[in-house]
Amino acid sequence: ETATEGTESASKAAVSDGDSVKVGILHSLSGTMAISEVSLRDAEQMAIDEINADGGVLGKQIEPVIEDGASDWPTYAEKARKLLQEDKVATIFGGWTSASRKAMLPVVEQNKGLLWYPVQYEGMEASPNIFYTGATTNQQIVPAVDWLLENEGIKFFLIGSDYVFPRTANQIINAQLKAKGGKAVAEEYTPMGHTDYNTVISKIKSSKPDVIFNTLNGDSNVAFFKQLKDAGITAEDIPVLSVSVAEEEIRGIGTDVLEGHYAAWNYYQTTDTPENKSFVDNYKKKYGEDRVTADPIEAAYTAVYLWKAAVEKAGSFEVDKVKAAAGGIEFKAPSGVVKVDGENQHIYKTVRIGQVQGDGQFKEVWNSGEAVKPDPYLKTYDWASGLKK
Amino acid sequence: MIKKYRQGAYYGIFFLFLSVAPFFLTDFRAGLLAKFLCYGIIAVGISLLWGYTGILSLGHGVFFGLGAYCMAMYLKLEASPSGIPDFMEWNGITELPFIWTMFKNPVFAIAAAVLVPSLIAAFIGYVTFKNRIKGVFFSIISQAVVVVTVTLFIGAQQITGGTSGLTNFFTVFQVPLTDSGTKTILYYVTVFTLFLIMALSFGLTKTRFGKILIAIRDGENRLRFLGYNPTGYKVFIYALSAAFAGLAGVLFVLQVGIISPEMMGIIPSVEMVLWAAIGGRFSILGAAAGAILTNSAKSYLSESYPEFWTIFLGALFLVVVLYLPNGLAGLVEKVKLRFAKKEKKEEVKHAGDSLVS
Amino acid sequence: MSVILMQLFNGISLGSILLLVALGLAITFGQMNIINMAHGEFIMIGAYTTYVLQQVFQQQFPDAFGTYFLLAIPVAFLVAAFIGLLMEKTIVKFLYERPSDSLLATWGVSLILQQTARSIFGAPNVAVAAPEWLNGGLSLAGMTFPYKRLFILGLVLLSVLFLFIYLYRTNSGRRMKAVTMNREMASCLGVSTRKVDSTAFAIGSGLAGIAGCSLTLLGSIGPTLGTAYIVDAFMIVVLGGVGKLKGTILAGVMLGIFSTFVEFSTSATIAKMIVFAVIILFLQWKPTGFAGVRVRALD
Amino acid sequence: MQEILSCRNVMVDFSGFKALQGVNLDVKKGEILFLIGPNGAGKTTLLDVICKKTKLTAGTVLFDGKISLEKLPEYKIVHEGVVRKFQAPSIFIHLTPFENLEIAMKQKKGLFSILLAKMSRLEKEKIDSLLNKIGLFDVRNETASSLSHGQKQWLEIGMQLIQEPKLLLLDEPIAGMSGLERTKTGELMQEISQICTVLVVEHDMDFVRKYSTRVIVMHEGKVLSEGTMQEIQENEEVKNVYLGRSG
Amino acid sequence: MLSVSDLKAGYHETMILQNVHINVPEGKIVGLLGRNGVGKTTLLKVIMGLLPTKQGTVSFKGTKWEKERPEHRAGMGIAYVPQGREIFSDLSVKENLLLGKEALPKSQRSKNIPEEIFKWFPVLKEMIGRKGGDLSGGQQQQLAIARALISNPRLLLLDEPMEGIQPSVVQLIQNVLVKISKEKGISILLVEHKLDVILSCAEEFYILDKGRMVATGRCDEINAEDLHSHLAV
Ligand SMILES: Nc1ncnc2c1ncn2[C@@H]1O[C@H](COP(=O)(O)OP(=O)(O)OP(=O)(O)O)[C@@H](O)[C@H]1O
Ligand SMILES: Nc1ncnc2c1ncn2[C@@H]1O[C@H](COP(=O)(O)OP(=O)(O)OP(=O)(O)O)[C@@H](O)[C@H]1O
Ligand SMILES: NC(N)=O
Ligand SMILES: [Mg+2]
Ligand SMILES: [Mg+2]
Repeated sequence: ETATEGTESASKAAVSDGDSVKVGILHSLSGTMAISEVSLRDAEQMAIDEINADGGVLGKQIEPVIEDGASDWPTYAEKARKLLQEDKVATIFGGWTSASRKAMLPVVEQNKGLLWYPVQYEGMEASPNIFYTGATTNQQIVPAVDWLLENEGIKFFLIGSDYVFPRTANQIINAQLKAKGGKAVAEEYTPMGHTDYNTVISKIKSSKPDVIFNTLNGDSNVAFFKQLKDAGITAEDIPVLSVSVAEEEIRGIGTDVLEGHYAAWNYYQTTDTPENKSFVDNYKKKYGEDRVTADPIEAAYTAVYLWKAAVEKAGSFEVDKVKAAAGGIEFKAPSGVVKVDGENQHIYKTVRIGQVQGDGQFKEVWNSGEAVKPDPYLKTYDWASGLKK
Repeated sequence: MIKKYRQGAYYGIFFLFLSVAPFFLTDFRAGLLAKFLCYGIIAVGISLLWGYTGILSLGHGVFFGLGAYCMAMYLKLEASPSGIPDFMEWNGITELPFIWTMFKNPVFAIAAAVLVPSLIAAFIGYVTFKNRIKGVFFSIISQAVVVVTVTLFIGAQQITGGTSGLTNFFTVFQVPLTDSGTKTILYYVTVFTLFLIMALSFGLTKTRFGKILIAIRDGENRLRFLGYNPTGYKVFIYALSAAFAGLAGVLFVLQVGIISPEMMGIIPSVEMVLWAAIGGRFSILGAAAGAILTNSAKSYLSESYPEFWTIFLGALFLVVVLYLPNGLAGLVEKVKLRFAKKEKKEEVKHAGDSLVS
Repeated sequence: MSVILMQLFNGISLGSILLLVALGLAITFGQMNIINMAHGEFIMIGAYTTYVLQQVFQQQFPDAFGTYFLLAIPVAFLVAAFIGLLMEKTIVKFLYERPSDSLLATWGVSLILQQTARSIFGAPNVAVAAPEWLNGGLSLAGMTFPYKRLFILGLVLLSVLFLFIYLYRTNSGRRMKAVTMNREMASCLGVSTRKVDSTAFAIGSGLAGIAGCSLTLLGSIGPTLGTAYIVDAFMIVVLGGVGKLKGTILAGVMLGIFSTFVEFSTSATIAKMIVFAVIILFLQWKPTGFAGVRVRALD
Repeated sequence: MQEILSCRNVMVDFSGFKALQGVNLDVKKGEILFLIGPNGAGKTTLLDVICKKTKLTAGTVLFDGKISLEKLPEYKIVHEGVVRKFQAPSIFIHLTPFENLEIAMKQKKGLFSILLAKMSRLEKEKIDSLLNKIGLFDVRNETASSLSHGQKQWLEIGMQLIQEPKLLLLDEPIAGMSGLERTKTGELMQEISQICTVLVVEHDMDFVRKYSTRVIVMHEGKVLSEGTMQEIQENEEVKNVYLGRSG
Repeated sequence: MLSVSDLKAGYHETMILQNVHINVPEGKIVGLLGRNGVGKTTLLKVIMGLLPTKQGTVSFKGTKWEKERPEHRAGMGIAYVPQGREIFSDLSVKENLLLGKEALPKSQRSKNIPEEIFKWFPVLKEMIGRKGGDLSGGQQQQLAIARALISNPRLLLLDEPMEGIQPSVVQLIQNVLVKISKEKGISILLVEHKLDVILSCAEEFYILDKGRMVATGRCDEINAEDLHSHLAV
């Protein structure tokens, strides 16, 4: 054996034998991230089952190899390597946190593998071996800030978990606010898993913002919103716009607590498309009436179909060919029509701002009308030129 | 005498196995084994510190992490053609911070990887042990150190890479890291390092110094009244085990290609103690083997049962700790005794025989 | 001024929560020397018990929904205590003479319990709605004191009182301390060590259950709920001086107030670092915690 | 005779309880001085103060006319040659008797000296002969945890002797020893008093009578009286508080 | 009261006691002599239930004991003063004494300490609030004896109870032992190295050597040869 790790690119060896093709599914099934990621595994499994029932891909049944990232980044790297080198999967669907993606990135690049990453993130990245099916910043954060400036006020309180996504997001927001006459009255970070927001709330009270821009992740949202409500701050007083709170999280936080607050996503369970109706129905049928769909779930589901479409267009499971074929592919996703941008391997998505209703669902209060072209480096925004490429 | 040979034989078998293992394993599995060997190095240090000296550190992840970060900084710089690591650029940093500049030199990086953990351990150890902080109080301090360090590394993401840590390296000394030749060399370097560390540790336990360690465990105050100042001894062994962990971090990063604050957190720190416990904390070889076996089991279980592996792993910990108080090494001892007993039958001790007469 | 008062209240409130979480450990760890890493999972059990009870009330007795939470407290206690009892009888009882092994074995238990919860209740968080009467807060001089926090404060006071009486005023408490100090001798005096052990461990676990029940008012309910609290809880018991209830109380409240004020003037991340660094320094000054005492014995 | 140890006005206060209330006492070089007194008189506390296990509240402990022991850490006091046997046997139960003696042995006890230490033949002979003397030669390689109470006492005495002390502090050395062993201990004490001074706390009056050169009686944290055993026995006050009427 | 026959016991694989027999009649004080390490403590531990028997029987008040746990035996009326005192060091003197009542039926576990105890051990009254671990050696030993007496035992196992106690109190304790065995019919098994103590309060004696009972008889008939060959005095 010579040259780089697994030069015998995974894709080549992976495919042709037998009448099935292996794909990897790599999410945290244990540890703190499992609360979010298990549903992504479910969504991907559902898409695979549907495709298999429909005859598979290129006549082959998809055989998922499931691995647990265990909420630990080096484990993601290890499992990704295992999927590519040992199982020789044709592609991997996986990850949630940006850290997990950053850990898998060198592994997929060095092994010439493929990764589909389904969660909104901070941008500033475009690996040739990754397809990003969640929103990048100009498909979520940037329009959300614009909308808030227009509708809610100019004084922003920025609260986020202390890691790369919120910090980068807030850099962007700061630049954008500066350019557009808004102002961040405070920028607060709390460690992952933080549970006591009383002090942050005291700070909110004393800085009197018009709106709170929330990039908290996971568990912390529950504590934050419950305690915000107890402190007597309602959505009428100071609305919160969140970018990581979806239907799944609402279930864990409690509708009464969230009612009236906003979120920015590309998809809601209530999104009105025919594809979504059957998607929600199927999901509930498969996993239980009490389950809900949400943006990352939809993005994970969509990822599998986009991969299928690219493979079929390429007529091959080989990574290079799939990548080459992917550009321009369109898919009628539950969130509307999405299109793969061949250049940066992100997808065109419609931006939607929703408000939490009494039934725990979102009501769309604004949308971008058409699918927005992904711009992970914010090259097309003047005010963003000061930010690092 | 026979006992001595037997120990030698165990070590021989162990290293023979490690030397030939790559020939029977896929690249991926050999890579995993290499990683477990790094863990073995940590476990040896824990055996010295905990098993022999009775100091339970719940914070060795920090030392491992520091070693790993030192090495990773060098690798990251080698992988940054612009001279500034990518994550710094995202954070708007335009000039390489001073502490990073020193890590352009690989010798410095490796030296730092061993020295930084041991100096920090020596410092923490000195103030803590001097103030006679013992037992759980020390363990809690070591845990607090973990929290402080991890929070610091996450908070200072402009220079540490934050939660994501450091990853995406390409070469070491200009040689591609992913070359299978490089991998093979690194594997044998790790085996050799483990060998040196185990030989050193085993040797130490056999000296008078080793007996002092046990005496500290049994009752360090008594030792004071024999004219010893236990502080120096405890600091030394704590720093030594930290150095081992740091060295393990170097080899880890070279082979695994990522280090993140998670890896120095509470969970990995407790797991490190578990490795030693499962192998047998009172045995150097046991601890090293424990690290390898525990992690093999973890990999195997998580691959076979991605949903439920934590249940099985938890059950495994439980069973080993409950039924094998001295770990696998203790089990080997027991089996040996069983055999010996068959020959000797029940011993009747003539109590009082040996007394003054 | 009112900001300072408010922060003081927040500090005491945080302290009371930390204390509640640590109370069970004050028994299982402080008194029995079992380093129970699964303590967090008993908190989780308490939280899920509350959740289940909520579901039952919502479906069966929607009219009485306002009272479910009051019922949840004793039920959470009992369920957690029962599981604690099982754990004592099957696992912990082998570990009394080896405290550091108890850490490792209960670590295994914690892994098992987390995954079991995930299998039963699903991976995503579930929500517990507070009863109507706990919503809102007491307005005083322009400040709002949330009822939930006041309620928890009261609950903590009650638990502390109960524990205090149990430990220092009852035969049972004395037996427990005797067994921990010298198992063999206690049994030679006629103390049934097995019974004492199980009772004590069950009480410790039950208190964790109560903590879990209260935490549903403030935060998330998921399989990993307990992990967020476990380190703090140990920190408090140790900081107070292992086995000293008064110290534990003091440590909990001080830690709450201190970190609240530091966080207010810095950030949560920096506060966390400073608080833990101060703990390290504090122990240098008082190597056996707030209420720790020097013993006459040599080692 | 010259004083090897002088306590001047030594006081110890345990958060309110005055265990020692101004003890003045001299130990002369080469004597076997017995310290007796009722339970709780403060004998053990005084030994604790001398070897720094307990910090004194006031006063001074002068060793060899020049060294103030209260200012030294415990281990340095040992280096000066003041060695203490505790009331309850305190040996290292996971080491063998041989190893216990090996680390107790008079030697440089700093980290680096110990790291480099190698067992010399001389040292081994020294340990072996002491093992013979204390009757533990046959069990020298068993872990000390399996020794009986009496055996542990002997081992600890051995650990004190092998340090070649100048001043040996013994707290109830014959507690738990049977008749023969008591005699052996007494003889051993006399033997070593040739080369070192011995300060013994003991309640066994026969033993005191037989081996003391001088006796000091403590009561309620103070020195009550001193003299030969003969004198002490006649002292009314001592009879009252300590010996009892019939004994 | 207590009778042990053909007993074999020890630690793990090592057998310390061989064919040991001993009889403690009701209301009598029996002395057990033997050099260091011959197994006296081991025997008491077996009787108390702290060590298992390998062979032979231990019976108390006519019932044979198998695997009863120590607390059960204590409840049947045995009290034990172990070698090394085993005081609960973090508990107060009073709490230590109250623990002595654990062997009594619930109704008799009142919170007061009988005056008798303080009459015998006045020092304990002074120290009543102090932590057990802070007491001096001799005070602890007195506490251990008091703790055993407080449970009104039928059989008292004493392992070198006079160690570290001042002569006047030793006198007193001897008198107390004799008195309670006479008046209350308590049986006492007394392990003691000091021959004069045995001679002045015990009626019968046993000598243990190398794990075997080598001599027994009435104390007033104790013979010098036995003493010499087994105790070397
Ligand atoms: N840490 C402490 N706190 C409170 N009181 C103490 C402490 N240590 C000792 N004492 C008390 O000080 C007094 C002296 O104790 P010490 O042990 O010196 O007596 P002693 O003369 O050695 O008695 P004995 O002959 O019984 O061994 C006793 O009354 C004891 O209760
Ligand atoms: N825990 C133990 N494990 C193994 N052997 C032990 C243990 N305890 C005691 N022994 C051995 O058992 C023998 C008898 O010990 P035991 O304590 O019964 O003696 P004893 O007659 O009470 O002596 P002493 O008068 O010194 O107290 C001794 O040889 C001792 O080495
Ligand atoms: N990409 C995120 N949300 O971490
Ligand atoms: Mg004393
Ligand atoms: Mg004995």
